[in-house]
Amino acid sequence: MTILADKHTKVIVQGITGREGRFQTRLMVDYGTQVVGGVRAGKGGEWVEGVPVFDTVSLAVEATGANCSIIYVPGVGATDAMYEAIDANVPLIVCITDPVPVMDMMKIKEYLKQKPEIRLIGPNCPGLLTPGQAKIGIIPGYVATPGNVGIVSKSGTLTYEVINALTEAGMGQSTCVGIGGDPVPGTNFIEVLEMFENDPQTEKVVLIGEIGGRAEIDAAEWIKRHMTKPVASFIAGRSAPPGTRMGHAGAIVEGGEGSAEDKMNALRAAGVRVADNPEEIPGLLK
Amino acid sequence: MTILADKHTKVIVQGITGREGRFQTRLMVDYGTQVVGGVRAGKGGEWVEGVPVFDTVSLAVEATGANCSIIYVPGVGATDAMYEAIDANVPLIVCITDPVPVMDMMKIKEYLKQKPEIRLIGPNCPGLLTPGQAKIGIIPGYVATPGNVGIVSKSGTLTYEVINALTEAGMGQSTCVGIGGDPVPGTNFIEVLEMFENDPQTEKVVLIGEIGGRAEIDAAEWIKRHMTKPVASFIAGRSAPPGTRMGHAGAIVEGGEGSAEDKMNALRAAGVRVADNPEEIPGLLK
Amino acid sequence: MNLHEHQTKAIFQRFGIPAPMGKVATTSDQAYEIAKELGGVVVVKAQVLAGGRGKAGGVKVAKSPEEAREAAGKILGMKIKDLTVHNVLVDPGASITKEVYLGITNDRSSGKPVLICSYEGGVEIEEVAKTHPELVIKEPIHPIMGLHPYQVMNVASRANIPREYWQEFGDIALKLWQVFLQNDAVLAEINPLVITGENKLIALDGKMGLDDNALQRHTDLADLRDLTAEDESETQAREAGISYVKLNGQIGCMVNGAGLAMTTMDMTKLYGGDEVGPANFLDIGGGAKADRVAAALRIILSDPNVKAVLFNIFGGITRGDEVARGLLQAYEEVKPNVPLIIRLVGTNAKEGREIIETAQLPNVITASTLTEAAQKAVQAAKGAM
Amino acid sequence: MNLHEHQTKAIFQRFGIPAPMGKVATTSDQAYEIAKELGGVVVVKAQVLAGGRGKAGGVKVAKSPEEAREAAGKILGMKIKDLTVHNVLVDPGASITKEVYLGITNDRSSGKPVLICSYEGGVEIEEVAKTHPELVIKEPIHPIMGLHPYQVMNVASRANIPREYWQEFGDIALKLWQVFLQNDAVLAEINPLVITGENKLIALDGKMGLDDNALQRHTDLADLRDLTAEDESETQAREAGISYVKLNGQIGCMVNGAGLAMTTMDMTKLYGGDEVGPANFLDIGGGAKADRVAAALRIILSDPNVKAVLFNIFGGITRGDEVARGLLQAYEEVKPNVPLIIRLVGTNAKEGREIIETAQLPNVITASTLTEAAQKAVQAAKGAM
Repeated sequence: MTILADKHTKVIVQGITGREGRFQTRLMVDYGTQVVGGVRAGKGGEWVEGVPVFDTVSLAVEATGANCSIIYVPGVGATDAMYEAIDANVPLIVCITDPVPVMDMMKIKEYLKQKPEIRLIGPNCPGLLTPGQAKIGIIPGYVATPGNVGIVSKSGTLTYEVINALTEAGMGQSTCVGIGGDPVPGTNFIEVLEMFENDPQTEKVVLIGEIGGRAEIDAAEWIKRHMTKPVASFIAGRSAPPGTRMGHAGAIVEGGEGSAEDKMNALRAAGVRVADNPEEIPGLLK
Repeated sequence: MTILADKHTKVIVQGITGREGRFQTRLMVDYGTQVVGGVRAGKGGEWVEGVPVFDTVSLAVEATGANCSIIYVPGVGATDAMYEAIDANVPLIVCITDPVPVMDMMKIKEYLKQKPEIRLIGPNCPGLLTPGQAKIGIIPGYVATPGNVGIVSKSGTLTYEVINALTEAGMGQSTCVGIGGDPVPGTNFIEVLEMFENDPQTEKVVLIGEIGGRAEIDAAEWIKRHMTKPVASFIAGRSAPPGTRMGHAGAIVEGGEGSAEDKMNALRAAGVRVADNPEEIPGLLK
Repeated sequence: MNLHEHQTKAIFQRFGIPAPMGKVATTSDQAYEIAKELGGVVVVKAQVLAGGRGKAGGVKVAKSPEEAREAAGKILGMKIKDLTVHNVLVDPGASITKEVYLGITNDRSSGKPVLICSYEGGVEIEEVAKTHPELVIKEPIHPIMGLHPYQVMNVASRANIPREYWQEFGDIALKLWQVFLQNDAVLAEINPLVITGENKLIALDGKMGLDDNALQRHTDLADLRDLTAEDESETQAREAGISYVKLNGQIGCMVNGAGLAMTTMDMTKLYGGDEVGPANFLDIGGGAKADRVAAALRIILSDPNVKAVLFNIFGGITRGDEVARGLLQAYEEVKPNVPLIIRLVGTNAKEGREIIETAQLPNVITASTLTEAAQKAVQAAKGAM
Repeated sequence: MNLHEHQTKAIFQRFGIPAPMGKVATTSDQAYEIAKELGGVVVVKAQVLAGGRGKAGGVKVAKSPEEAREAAGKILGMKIKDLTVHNVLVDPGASITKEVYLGITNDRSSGKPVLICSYEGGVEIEEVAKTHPELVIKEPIHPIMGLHPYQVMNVASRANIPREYWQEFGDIALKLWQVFLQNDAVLAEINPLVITGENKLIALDGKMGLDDNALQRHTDLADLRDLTAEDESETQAREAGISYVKLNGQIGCMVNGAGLAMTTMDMTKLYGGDEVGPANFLDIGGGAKADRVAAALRIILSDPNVKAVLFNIFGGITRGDEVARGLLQAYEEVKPNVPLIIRLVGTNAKEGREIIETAQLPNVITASTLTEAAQKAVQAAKGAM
């Protein structure tokens, strides 16, 4: 068993006819993900990478029985795409798009409170990878291998590094979840940690954080109270100056809050093994 | 037992310092209603008709333990007053104000879906009267007398007529509920009928409707399926021409829908005794 | 409150909906000048707040300024459903490939606005809804979240709008939602939304109804009310704060409360049968101050059909004796020459009736029940006929 | 993206918030002219995107045009927190009875905007929050429903604003919410909101931060960006679509992905200690096309402090051999004169490394782990110092 997605997950791709959507669809299909349809209003009836395109999410869901949607719609259209998937009651929605305005995300999060059965991951995230079963997003499939380490991360390429290091150390992964580096993400660390805690396949967990906000500190508090499985962590941005945004919309130390040190200290106090260097992670999990 | 309100109901008056609010507060207090406070931002600390005024609903609720709010705030301010009462989790809110824009009401109704524990009555309604116990609104108290007839109505003065006729015929009332004549009322016929059906004190029910919309037809369908107590009804507006609004925002026959005849027929088909003349109502309940 | 086609289309334009629009003429010479200025074929359209304008001959195509003058001459002054045409809109002609219906209104049952679209437009949407309900696409709009762009594509898809127009159609539908929302409309309708010979979408005709309850926050819109399109007495009533609708019967009604006012009308009809009925709906509002009663009485009596006036006042807040004194004062001011049937109920009703009876006014009859009052009014009206 | 005081106050005025505002001067003569035009006492204020302006001497009161000229002469060209002052705002003077803080920002934890008010304004709100948290009133705003008028009265009550100002205060707070909402701000702050000697409320100073993620729908606001307030290299990077932040260290970093870019910085600092550290944050984005790599390389090398450049590219989508060829091409174009440490990971990383090693470029060092790469970069930078 894995969390969120496996080989039975039926995926539709919103924005499948765009450059990015088309390219990523091929990679997902190649990995073996069950991509059952795509959506682009006005292009219904076309085919992309062997996948049928529908005009609307409801039509796609109706025709394919999809239970997951991944969004590559660029620009402000991503917000509408999320509402379309939410209103069509797609239970798992992954939004890769960056940038999404924070006000849009605050509204969507508020709206989702009425639909607790729907899980939104992202935006501005690399998506999910359940090694050997499903790649729903842009995490490169070949670096991963099935196993018992669950990964949850705010970062993209830094996660690939850690997956790579684990694979090279002979430690496979259960599911890798990129929650994205936005200030108001669809899913937070704690929600994924809880899934890992309850997932029989996952035996160890890696949490990859960065400067900005207090999500890692909240996660540390949760880990202290509820987590029985060992957790290792790396926090990026120790050398970043305060008051300056580092790439991700959420990666900023503001008003004395969100520094890497505070986060590392909180995690250590919760019994998490914190790495100085992401390459140390496999060693900390042994 | 009665529905919605009784002598233990603690009421605050929003808009207590206005002309109407002040006047109606006196009448409610005189009737014996437990008016425990009033609200008007900026006038906290004053007293009106022996009732202490607070700056906000939360302060008033905190200080008095009120479980009901009645709104006399005039104009568009009524919408904000409703949100204030809703957000302060006042379980029973009665809005007397007319007019309230229909878009505001649609938003409020949607918002209230997240707070099923809150009941909003009105706007544009005469409020509630539980004879001998509580007058929460503008229904003249002296025409009523305690008894076993429950009344639910879209109209104000027409309701007073019926109460008067019942009282003169020696038939007392359990609770009289004016739901108002707006197209999107906070509470509809069915919700009140259900309360009457479940209220041991109420043995007979009067439904007073009028042209416009299909609330009476929906009510007829509900009565047919669920109501065990006898219901008598009067529908106003048989002589109104189609396409013209008759005073109430909702009182209009449009697109062939909402005529008095259709409503009367639907009610008759549901076993309701329908009066040609409101003065017949007491006779129909005997 | 309903808006004229030209008012609606001016709002459409302000919100970016393509709505070709000429100018309004009140004389046939003006129509000639506008047609000349526009050049080419024009359409002369009666501006009247009633449906069925086309069938009534209120819309004419003119190929020259002279023809436009002639058409305007025929249309101006015409009566359409009892309403006199005071203005015509002289619009540039458009080539029409297809007529689509697009509108937004409120659905009372669900408490939500609803977007309605039919690829079979140009006719009354209610007709299509009856004969071919499957051709009428309805999309509910979340009152708080508003209309999402994806929903509009859903509608385009379900309504079978050709794909090449989806973008333009979606854009117009989203703008129509803004028109609806920002003006507190209860109806915003494009009928027909036309696909032109040049493959463009344009709003050829438009209709808007505004929420009277929201006019308090749209004073600019309230000013758009066309006083020539309603009975003068209705204008006077509104200015006096009285809710009044003129009808065709013989018994003037003065009542407090909308529900009771309708009921009073119904009673005169019930007992008057085919011969006699209500002359108006009138809700005088809370209380019954003398000046307001006098104004209402004047308005009722300005209708020459009125043969009797029925007062039906439930003295709830106001006491019956006060109401009675108000009535007497109004009587003195207006000096009506038709019978007045007065029924007072509620607080101090008995005292009120005594005051009126004591005054011994000519033509004043009191009654204690609604039935009695209605029957006496019917009798009086018949007697005066 | 942050706005200057004068830009913020111009927006405030557009939304109806009373914000007395003079004009912007870039020379002391201009300041003289503006002061003359305004008459009376003026305040000359450095327009710089940094806090602590007052303490640094960037705000001066001038009682005459001559004094304004003198003040502007002192402030213009001044450095405040590393930023040169290019503009001053010459504002009319105001009498101040009381300074209040009023701001809206986003609370990341709750995912909601929050209205913050303190009757003790005029100083840094973070300071008040630390020393007297009970004086800082916070009111969460429902992201969908927005700020309700009643909430503002709640805040006025809790913040102990004198009652006579509630109406005005509420009006300004609701308008500030519109400023925040309609501009997709992440911060909209009035500090101080002043009660004047004439018992009026005015926004004496204002600050706005905009959501960079939302600038796509506010092109007018994007144009307000003050390029003189940022490093030229940052402007170039943004135009090339590269995320770049200049820092003070010696090792230029070129990385794909924000998280990995921060980590690479951290590693140079970890192994460089107090002597050597990162010269920049740079996320080159997905893939690594030759022209983008070349642009990034030029930007990094434009910093004279840079003694070595560390490439750290995780070839996820892009294959390592392609990245390597892109790097070689960029190397040819830019011809860097400092050591380049290159680490390629991911797809075809080995092939990529071989391509680079085969090219035998002077000053190019390859590494296979992040640790190795960082250590080699630190060594190279120290060697060049």
